[in-house]
Amino acid sequence: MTHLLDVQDLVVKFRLRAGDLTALNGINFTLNPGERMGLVGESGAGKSVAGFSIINLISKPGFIASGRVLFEGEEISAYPLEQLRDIRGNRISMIFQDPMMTLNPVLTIGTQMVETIQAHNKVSTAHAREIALEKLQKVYISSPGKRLGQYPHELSGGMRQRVVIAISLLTNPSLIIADEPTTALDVTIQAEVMALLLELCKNENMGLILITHDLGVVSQVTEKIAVMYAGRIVEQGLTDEIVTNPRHPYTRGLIQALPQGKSGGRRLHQIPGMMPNLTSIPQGCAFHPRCEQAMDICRQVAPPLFGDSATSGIACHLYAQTR
Amino acid sequence: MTAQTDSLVRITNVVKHFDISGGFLDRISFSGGLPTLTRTTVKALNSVSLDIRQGEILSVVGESGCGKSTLGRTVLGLYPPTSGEIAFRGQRIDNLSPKEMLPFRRKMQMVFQDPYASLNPRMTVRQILEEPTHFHFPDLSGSQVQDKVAEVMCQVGVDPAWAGRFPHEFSGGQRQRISIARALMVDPEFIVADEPISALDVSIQAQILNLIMDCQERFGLTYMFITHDLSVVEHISTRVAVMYLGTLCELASKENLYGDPQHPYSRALLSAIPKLGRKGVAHIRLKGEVPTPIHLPTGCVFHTRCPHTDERCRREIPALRDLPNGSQAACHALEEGRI
Amino acid sequence: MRLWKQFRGSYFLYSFLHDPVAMSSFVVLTFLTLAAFGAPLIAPHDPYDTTTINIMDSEIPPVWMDGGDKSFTLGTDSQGRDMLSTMLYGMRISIIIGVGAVFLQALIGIVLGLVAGYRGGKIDNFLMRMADVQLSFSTLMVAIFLSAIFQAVFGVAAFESMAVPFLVLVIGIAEWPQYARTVRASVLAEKKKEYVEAARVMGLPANRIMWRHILPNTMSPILVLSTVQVAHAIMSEAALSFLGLGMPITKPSLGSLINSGFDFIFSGSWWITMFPGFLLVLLILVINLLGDWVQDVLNPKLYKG
Amino acid sequence: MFAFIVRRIIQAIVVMLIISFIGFALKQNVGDPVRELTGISVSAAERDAIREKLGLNDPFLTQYGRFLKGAVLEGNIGQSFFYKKPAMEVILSKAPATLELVLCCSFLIVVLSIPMGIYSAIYPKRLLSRLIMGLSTIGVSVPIFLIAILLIYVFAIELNWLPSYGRGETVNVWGWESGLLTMDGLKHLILPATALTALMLPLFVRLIRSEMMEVLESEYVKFAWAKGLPRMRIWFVHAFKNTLLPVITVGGVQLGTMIAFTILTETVFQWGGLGFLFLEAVERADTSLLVAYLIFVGIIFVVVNTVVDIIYGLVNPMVRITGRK
Repeated sequence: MTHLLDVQDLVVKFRLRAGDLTALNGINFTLNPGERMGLVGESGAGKSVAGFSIINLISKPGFIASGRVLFEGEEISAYPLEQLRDIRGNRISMIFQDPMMTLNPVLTIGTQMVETIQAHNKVSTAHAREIALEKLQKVYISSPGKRLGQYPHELSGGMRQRVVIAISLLTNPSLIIADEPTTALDVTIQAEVMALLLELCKNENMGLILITHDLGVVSQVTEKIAVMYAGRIVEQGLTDEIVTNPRHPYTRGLIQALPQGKSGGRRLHQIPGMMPNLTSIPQGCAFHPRCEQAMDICRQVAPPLFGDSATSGIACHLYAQTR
Repeated sequence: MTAQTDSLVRITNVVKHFDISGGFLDRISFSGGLPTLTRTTVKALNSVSLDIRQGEILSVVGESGCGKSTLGRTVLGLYPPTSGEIAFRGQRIDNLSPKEMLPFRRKMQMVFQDPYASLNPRMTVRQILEEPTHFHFPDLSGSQVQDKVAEVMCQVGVDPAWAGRFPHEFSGGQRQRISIARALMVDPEFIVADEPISALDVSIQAQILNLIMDCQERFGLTYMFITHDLSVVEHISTRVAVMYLGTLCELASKENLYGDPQHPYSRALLSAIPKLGRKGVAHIRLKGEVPTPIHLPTGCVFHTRCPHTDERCRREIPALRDLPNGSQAACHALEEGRI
Repeated sequence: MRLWKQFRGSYFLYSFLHDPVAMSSFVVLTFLTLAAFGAPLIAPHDPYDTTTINIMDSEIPPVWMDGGDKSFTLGTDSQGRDMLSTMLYGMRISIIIGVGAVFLQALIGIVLGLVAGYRGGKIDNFLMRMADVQLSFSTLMVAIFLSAIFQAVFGVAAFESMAVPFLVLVIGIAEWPQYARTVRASVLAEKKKEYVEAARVMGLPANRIMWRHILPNTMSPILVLSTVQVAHAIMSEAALSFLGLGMPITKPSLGSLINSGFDFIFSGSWWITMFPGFLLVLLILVINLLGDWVQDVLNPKLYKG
Repeated sequence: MFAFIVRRIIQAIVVMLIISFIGFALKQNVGDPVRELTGISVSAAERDAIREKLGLNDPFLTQYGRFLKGAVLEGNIGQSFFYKKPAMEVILSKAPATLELVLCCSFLIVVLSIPMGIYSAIYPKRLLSRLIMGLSTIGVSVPIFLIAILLIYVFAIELNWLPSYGRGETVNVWGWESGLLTMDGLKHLILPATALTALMLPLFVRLIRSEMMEVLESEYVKFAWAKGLPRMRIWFVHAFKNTLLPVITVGGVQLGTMIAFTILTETVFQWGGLGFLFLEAVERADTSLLVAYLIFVGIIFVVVNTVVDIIYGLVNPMVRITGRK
């Protein structure tokens, strides 16, 4: 079976005056059709860069230095812009973080939806509006007919994010990449948007890559997780396994640092220090200065992903033997 | 634990409205073809009453725009309340002149959300920390102040050797420590912490939360902890106040709120917390959108979204009432036993 | 010492040393400034000393042309003054007026902008409305009007004898809104930041917050604006002098030199206009290039619209 | 939107009041209205009589009220001392020359700056963009009178292709002296228009470029790429429409600068327009004419700025719907 998405040894660099900066240092993962995956990490871990590099939309001066992205068997990382256009917004849709900034303030919702359909399909404007209307209903927007003529600033944040989701559905893509889709929203709206996304992915059998720093959200929505740290994937596997039994010291620290219901009043477990800057990534395992179990080898050799199966793996020398 | 029931800060019927109508010309509008002058006011706080007890961590939670930050700033006198009273240890402070207020400034401090904006980028850490001390303790000698700076920096976990550096040389977590140090420099009794960890990464959040709790233990501080993060609230608070659209919905001990939330809004809010390991999203769906604080709904502010609304809710503003389980909530349906 | 060390390690210096345009502009500007202020020492003639000027020497072309004279490298103007010396002295006047006017603008603009931004309300409305009206007339128009009024009120003779302070005043008054708006905009932005609230929670007095906390943080946009404004003020002075509303021909700035030469361009004496013109453009260009670089480095959001 | 327009118009009226007040104060303090009427050869006693008759001894505000009434009802701002005609009449007879110059330049600027600005924003690293930016940096640094002199030197004196001064042949169309309809008039227009355009163009090119580059970095443009839209649509619909908003505002303000620069252009080219008239009035201390010029230019600015604000409101849905900026 071909994977929906197969990312192989992807390296992304940023070209700066002082030299190239490695933002993504060889990541690998696969996604099957209809599968939902979470890309988790703290800010600066490279999770957003990973998401955007899939459709080759990294902000300048970033570029894909090496590695391949295969989408439904096609090597889309090698596509020129015109061919990519057929992928972007058509077969792979994206949802951005801040719905206040994502929609163009001077164009109506209708225009922004119709243009997306017409960029990929030869349909009349009237027909395109019908499709837009249908998708707006799918994301439970009240009086969708009226919304088509409105401008983004007339809608609330939650509503805008639902419009963005509706836009991402317009061309029936087989993969949605959602970059922190609920971070800018309030808790109750967050839950609504997340529930909507989950429902749509299940109903339409769409793949989902959910990029977020919130382990709680990921654990509710996804089937598998990749945890990122300083431009690498440090642990990946099934969501249930990682949440209940995290093995990489970083993942473990991250989960224990979360305030949980029953921990009330006690000190939280804390990981000392902070994530290194991309300009000064330590030698060996990037996490070793903060790791309580660091060994000599950690300071010299960057651990590869030790995996016990095709879908799970841990980049930590502690697990070198379990192979 | 009798000390716990002493009220340190008492907020009584505080109302805060902001006039955003602008200049004379901006107020002109046309209704039915006739020019009229209209005022636009944001009703940020609508008669909020609250006691903060000595030694507790009172969390104020709610979604953006619910007035929680305004409440914190009004308590500290950054905004004068439109009406209502604020008292510190029984003495009214909302009507004091800046000069009369000075002794209270020392007792009440604040920690801010954005560690990048809360430290003056043109001052070194030493200057940032010395300024309040010089200002409030003019009698201290230069070396005494320096000793104090070093001491407080140690307490918050920043190396005093770095005092000569500028804020931009520190990471977000360290800046938040410095921000806390600045508040501690004047030996306060009460600290308003406005979303102090929401701009930080998860692993750093835990460090700062621990520091906040350590400080409480060590200095016997009282906190008003403003946040939207409900898991953090459950972790650190003694009592929790839930706000919606400038109104206090429910005031309860942490155990009561998380174990047995009463107000329909609290229930919806708590059901929406993403929990580790809970599959799927099973939250109470609220209908509609949050109304703007410019055009408040009549009666109970929550009635446009509440599943238990009836005629009385649309008409009459509910008061905060004691409930059988010891919590307080402002809800007609609860009072009438409809839910 | 510490400041120096900090400067040496700073991004500011780094980017300067890695930008050939900025460096060469800086070198040229330094050279021009030194030449202008060292004019009494290095200029071959003294254009203000009427006894050394011979009207018979007028309109001598530069030395490499037919009829050139070795003692007047760049030729002479219509009154027989040495072009090179007159230009150096003229540039000195241009720079003095330019910098002086910017100081005045900055002083008025920063104070008013700071007060308007921090206090808000009616003062703010009034000041900004005034600035708007003045700006919609364009600063040059206001300057022209002001000098015309000054000349009418004080008489041409008095104006000419006091031309330098008058021009500083005219250009200073004409352009204060630029500063006021920039400062106000950045004060409004800074005021919202939490360090200002922190200072208020500490109970610090408003004046101290305004001057000690907010003002230092508006320095980047002020610095960027100032470089642009010096170029602008020099250009305004030249324009006024060109119109005969600025420096008199007896004590010419670059602008009045160009003006005096313009009448002779039809008779072929192009150098009286072109040399000071070239010098003026060079001076403004290097300041503008430095301004562009400063803006790139500091990258503040200047007030728009 | 209606309220927005009404607000802008009230604001415009207030601004005009301020300008007229300044103009009147000037007239009172700088000029001598008696001289304007009679010339110098009148005895002191007769002057006093005239002063009394004209109400010049009334309180300042009463006089201002009378001035305002005359100005609004009859367009009467005073008598030009030199031309012995109502000042407004003199101004209006010279206005077409200046307005034609300004309109031609505005047209050229719009037509040239938009493609140049967009191009250099989209391809900032290409040679042509660098050339455009380099030239515009130099352009900002050259004073307009130098451009004008250079043009005259090259095209009129050395090459002798184009006339160096005056408006040439004009045609009277319903009271409007137009130089646009004759070959000779157009020839005369080329150099002044080029000089003025060369001055303003770099400002607009730089402005459009920097605004456009900022918009191209925005999230919504990134989202447009992620939607797979054709690049022409992203550049010209998504990005340019947002670039337009600040450019419109600045454009309105820059019109004032352009009119100020006509004073310099007209002086160099002896273009018989308002700017030329204004300088003459300064030399002759013709106060009424100066005040008339101030008020006329004031009216132009206020009208243009109000129209620009309203256009801004129409383009920007935020204003159109909420009526607030």
